[in-house]
Amino acid sequence: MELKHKKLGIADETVFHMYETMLITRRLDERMWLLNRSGKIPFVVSGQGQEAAQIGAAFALNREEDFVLPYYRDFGVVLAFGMTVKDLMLAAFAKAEDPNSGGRQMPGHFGQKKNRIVTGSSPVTTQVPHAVGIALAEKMDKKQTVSLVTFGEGSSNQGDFHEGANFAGVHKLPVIFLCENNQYAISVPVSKQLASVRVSDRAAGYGMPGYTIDGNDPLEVYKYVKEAADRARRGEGPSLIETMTYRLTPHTSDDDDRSYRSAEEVKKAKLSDPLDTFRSYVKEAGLLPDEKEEQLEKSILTMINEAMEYAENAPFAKPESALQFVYAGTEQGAEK
Amino acid sequence: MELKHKKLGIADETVFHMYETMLITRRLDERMWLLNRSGKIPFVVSGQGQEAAQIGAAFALNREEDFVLPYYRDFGVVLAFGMTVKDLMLAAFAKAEDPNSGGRQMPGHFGQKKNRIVTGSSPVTTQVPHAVGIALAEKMDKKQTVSLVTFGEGSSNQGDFHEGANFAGVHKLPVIFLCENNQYAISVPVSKQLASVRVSDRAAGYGMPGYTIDGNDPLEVYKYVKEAADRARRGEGPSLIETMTYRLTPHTSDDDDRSYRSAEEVKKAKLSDPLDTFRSYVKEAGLLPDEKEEQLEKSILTMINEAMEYAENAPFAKPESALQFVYAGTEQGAEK
Amino acid sequence: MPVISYIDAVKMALREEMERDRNVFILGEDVGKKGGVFKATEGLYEQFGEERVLDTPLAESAIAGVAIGAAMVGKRPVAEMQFADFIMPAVNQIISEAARIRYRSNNDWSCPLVVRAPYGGGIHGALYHSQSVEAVFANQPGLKIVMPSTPYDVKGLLKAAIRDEDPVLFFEHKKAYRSIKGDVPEADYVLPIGKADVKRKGTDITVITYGLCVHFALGAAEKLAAEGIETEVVDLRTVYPLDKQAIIESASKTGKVLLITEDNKEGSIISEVAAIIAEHCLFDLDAPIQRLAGPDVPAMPYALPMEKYFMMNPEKVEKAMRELAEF
Amino acid sequence: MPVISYIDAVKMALREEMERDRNVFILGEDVGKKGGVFKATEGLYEQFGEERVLDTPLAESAIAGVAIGAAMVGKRPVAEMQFADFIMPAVNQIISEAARIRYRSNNDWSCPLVVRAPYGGGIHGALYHSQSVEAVFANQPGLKIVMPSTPYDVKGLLKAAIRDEDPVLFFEHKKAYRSIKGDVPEADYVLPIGKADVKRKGTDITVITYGLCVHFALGAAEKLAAEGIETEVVDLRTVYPLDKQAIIESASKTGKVLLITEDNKEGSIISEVAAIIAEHCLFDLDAPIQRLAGPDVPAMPYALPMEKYFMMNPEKVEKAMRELAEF
Ligand SMILES: Cc1ncc(C[n+]2csc(CCOP(=O)(O)OP(=O)(O)O)c2C)c(N)n1
Ligand SMILES: Cc1ncc(C[n+]2csc(CCOP(=O)(O)OP(=O)(O)O)c2C)c(N)n1
Ligand SMILES: [Mg+2]
Ligand SMILES: [Mg+2]
Repeated sequence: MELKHKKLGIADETVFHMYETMLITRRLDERMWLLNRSGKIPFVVSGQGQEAAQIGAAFALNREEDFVLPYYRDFGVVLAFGMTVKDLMLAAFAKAEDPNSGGRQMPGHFGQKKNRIVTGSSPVTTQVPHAVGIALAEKMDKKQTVSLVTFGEGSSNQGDFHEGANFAGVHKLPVIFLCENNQYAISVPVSKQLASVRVSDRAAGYGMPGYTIDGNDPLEVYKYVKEAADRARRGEGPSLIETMTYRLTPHTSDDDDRSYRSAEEVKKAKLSDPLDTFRSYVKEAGLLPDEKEEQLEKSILTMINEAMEYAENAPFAKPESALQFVYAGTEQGAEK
Repeated sequence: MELKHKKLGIADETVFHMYETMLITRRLDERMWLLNRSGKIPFVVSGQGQEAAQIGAAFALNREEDFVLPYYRDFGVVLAFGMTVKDLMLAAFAKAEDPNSGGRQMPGHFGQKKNRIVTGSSPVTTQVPHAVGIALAEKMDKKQTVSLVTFGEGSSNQGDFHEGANFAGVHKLPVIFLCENNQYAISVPVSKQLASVRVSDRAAGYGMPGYTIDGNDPLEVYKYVKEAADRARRGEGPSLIETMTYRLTPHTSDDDDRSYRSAEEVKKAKLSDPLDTFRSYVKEAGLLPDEKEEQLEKSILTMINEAMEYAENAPFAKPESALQFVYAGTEQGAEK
Repeated sequence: MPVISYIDAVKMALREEMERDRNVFILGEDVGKKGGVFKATEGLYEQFGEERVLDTPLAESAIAGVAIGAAMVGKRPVAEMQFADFIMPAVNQIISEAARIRYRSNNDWSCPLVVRAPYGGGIHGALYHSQSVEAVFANQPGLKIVMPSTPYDVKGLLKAAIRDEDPVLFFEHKKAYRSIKGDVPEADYVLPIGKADVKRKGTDITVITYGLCVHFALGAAEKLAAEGIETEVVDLRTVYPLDKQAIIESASKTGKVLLITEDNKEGSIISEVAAIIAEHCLFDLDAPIQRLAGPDVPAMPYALPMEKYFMMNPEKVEKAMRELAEF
Repeated sequence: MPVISYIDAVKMALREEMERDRNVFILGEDVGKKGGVFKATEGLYEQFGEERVLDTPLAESAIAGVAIGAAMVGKRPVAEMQFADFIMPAVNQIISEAARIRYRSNNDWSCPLVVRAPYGGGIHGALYHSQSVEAVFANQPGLKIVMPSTPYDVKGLLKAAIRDEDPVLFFEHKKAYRSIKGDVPEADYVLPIGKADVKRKGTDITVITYGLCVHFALGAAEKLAAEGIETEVVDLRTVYPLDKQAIIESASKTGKVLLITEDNKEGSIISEVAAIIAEHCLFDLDAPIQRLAGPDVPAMPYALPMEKYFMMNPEKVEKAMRELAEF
């Protein structure tokens, strides 16, 4: 049987690189929880269980040219797009050097212009029309870039999802709407969020193709996002892709999920942990011999340790720098 | 061949009453334009071409118990729900006795509690979640009432449509979402409004049935709205019905539609003017002998004349009554 | 009288009102099974069932809009916005609809709605979980905005808000939730919306403020009192429409006024307070009207040093009071 | 210098900026083929094509949000809200996003966006086509709000807004559109955002206002001048953030200040102006700071007598100026 990635025309080293990025994503995420639970960082929002969707999608894009508008769980997306572990540690510790916000925003609020990671906020779904606007601008300039915007299934109930998707549909803009359906919006299960069975049922209402796919398989996600990107570049407009995942952690470090879901349910979901299944895949494909794996884990551990140490010791922004950058030309600080 | 209304189980006198209401709606609307063009009233917003949808929908409901949340073109709906020609004339002249707003709002901003016509505003689509909230309240109280909310196809692109429809779908609420698709949102044709082919394509995204039907046939509209109301009363939740119509007049008395659509297009649409086709139907059904028709036209003319005269001579609200009713207990006027 | 926390006063008021009137119901994100992200509605889902404590889809405009619809036909909805910062998608429903329903229908319809939302900073919430949003709404006749400072006021004012015939925005300071405790009667009582409350009488200077800052002012007032400076602390409680009379009275009495808000300064609640005083008590003033507020930057940063720099605190308040007293 | 109308100045500025910079584009409801419901964009669709003059779906949050996205990658979008009243669905995008993009990204991203919207009453537009909405936004650092009074200012300020590196709300008084005419150079020029303009020098009283009311004040000033009372008329032009220095200067000079807005009084732009004066010029004042504004009711009614009662007009302004002068 031909291996799936071969069928999709993905090179071996790319698959390895996908696995590597996924592993970094997970190990970094795990470390964040440790740092939080040991009182070193005040807040964590986590993407465990959603890495396959993130990595599969990001790798299907042109990571030198396309834009991503990630949401708060998207370590995988931003790492694939060039943000470093150190950058993310700096954000976790809220240090001045944090490229996302200089320590102004909570972790998970990504943004890095040089990597075309578009600055995001907390109110969910506001990024959806932004992705559409970026696509519009790029199309005006006859560029071939695509915007990928991600969001949770709960967030697909916001008006901005509807308005943005319809706008993209009318103007046939190169946008990929990627829903990471992890079954919950904080405590509210999908059955109380969505009147439709699937988020992708909404695509027809915006004149775009919609797909619901296995979000635990990065290659499956790659395939659909790649096709969507190709369509977009051919001028055939936007696509909606819903990746079915599961949020393996509580909503954030402030949440206790035992009040609204059972331990069994979470345990069962862990059986299809995307990291495990993808690891099996790359192993079976012969791309991850044991010693290479060991080495990989080790180098990631080192990278995370070094980043952590750097970030922990890095300086905070000066208190009064809170006055900077209200408007252009306020480098000297706004008037008090 | 059995007559359509018989097949639907609609009594002859109801069909006549539907025609009568439709005729009043049209004649009143025409009079409003005359009054506007002769400088007697400053503003008209018109429903010509959409009467069949309005009348068909309203008559399919329980007009003693159900709630309607009409939009500005819905003379037909509010007349069917008990608002009088005099009431509407008082609104057109902005007189104190206007039950909609005491002359505070523009014409077309309906509201009359005693007839369960829910007060509306200008920002489009805000009424959609209200309809959902009313249905929720009625369901909590174990009542059997249905809420009918209407809106244009352009307005179905607002976030409030999406959020309201999804809420109703999740909670299986007795709401009927009736889109009067008249092909234009002011100057913007449906092709630039909607990415989907039909508004009803959106229903699946809210887990409700969706239909696109002939909005020029009041009996067809009756049928679908009746079925939707029955489903709603059985606890089976909301429905989305898109009625295909055409806006026969400019957007409002302030609009000149020649800048964005051709006279031919309008002329062509007039060939399926719902008033004409329904008139033919009731005539063929033997429900409108010539003398009865003549008499009907005459009595409507009289009714409109009297209402107009009354309204024209009715007093305005006192200037300082602008201070009343900001909060409960401000009958004496708000502080200046 | 039991001593309870600010958030327990919220919960107590909600429970008692739901027991009193079956038309009262709660809707919002995570308010049901989870009992709210701050636990303000804890236990209510169990007691009143999911029909009266609704976990809604994640859509604030629908939360407000659905609540408005229900209120128009006789319900008493209490809508929760998970954070005040996330009220923004509901602005159209609140301003264009709730605030105008009575007026536009010439008193035919009304909208007895409460929107609760936790606001305020100092909890490491960064730009979008720390904001004061009252100034956005404090220019809309038809709305009332209540911002209580103590558990006692929370209970009495939240009950009054639920019974009010008009829409009320009820902003609860999230840093006060657990840090502020006080006596709260178990009995039923309401406090008047639209009335300020003199939390401390004094003759030398007046501090007018609301929310968490009331506590900073009261603390500083004690210190100043030890030095013989008597501060009058006026708690606005309702920040819109303002209690002009109470403002004018206290300002005229001491002639030295310090206004405090945690919000940005320009265009804030205290700007209107200053304008009222300047209009009515100019010749009674012995010092310029002082305003102490957050800096005019979009919102509070996450990193602790910057957050502290922005956030109001006892030291800043005491310093400003002292300066005014010495003027 | 040709004399043109206020709305023609809008159109001229748009056209010139679109000719100057191919990144400038327009989006909104009916702005294309129809040229806007007020005809502010007339002819631009024909000149620049539908790619740069987009008729959007009826969805204000998308209009703002899409414009923000485009602005973040280098475009200069000019979004039209058909009426200022209908900006409310876009509040979340404007306040949570546009205003905070530079700050939250530590200057990495920016949002050079213009949102144009016709506001104001006296045109028989009733509750939802007459409103002044600036107070909703005039408390959000990161935003600028420009409200010009004359065709000359319209052109210079709209051009400045389009070239500005940050988001600007540009509110145009719809009653001024055709009723106000004035000299407008054909040449390119910009006027500084953030600066008030003394439209008339005077020594006895100061009137500070903006928009249509500037004309009422200038008219009344002429009448009073005939009686020997010299009025200084300060046109704020930018209502957020305010030009404190200009306000303080004029208030200190005359010592008698009347503030005027067409908006409701409580929580309005002039409240902040009053607060600034009360903070900085208290001892220079010879009279209480007067505010003349619309009544605190939700919005202007439709029926003419009630509309007139609400709406600001030359008579009300003259009366208030006279009273202040006589104080
Ligand atoms: C407008 C808005 N309302 C509420 C919140 C609070 N909130 C943060 S995340 C979240 C749930 C999001 O659920 P979903 O979209 O499914 O994404 P997930 O967290 O499950 O990945 C909520 C309610 C918010 N951030 N923004
Ligand atoms: C939120 C909002 N934006 C803009 C407007 C201005 N406006 C009034 S009607 C209209 C077009 C509505 O089109 P549609 O929904 O198709 O209804 P139709 O008028 O065609 O019946 C617009 C843009 C408005 N009333 N509300
Ligand atoms: Mg989710
Ligand atoms: Mg239409």
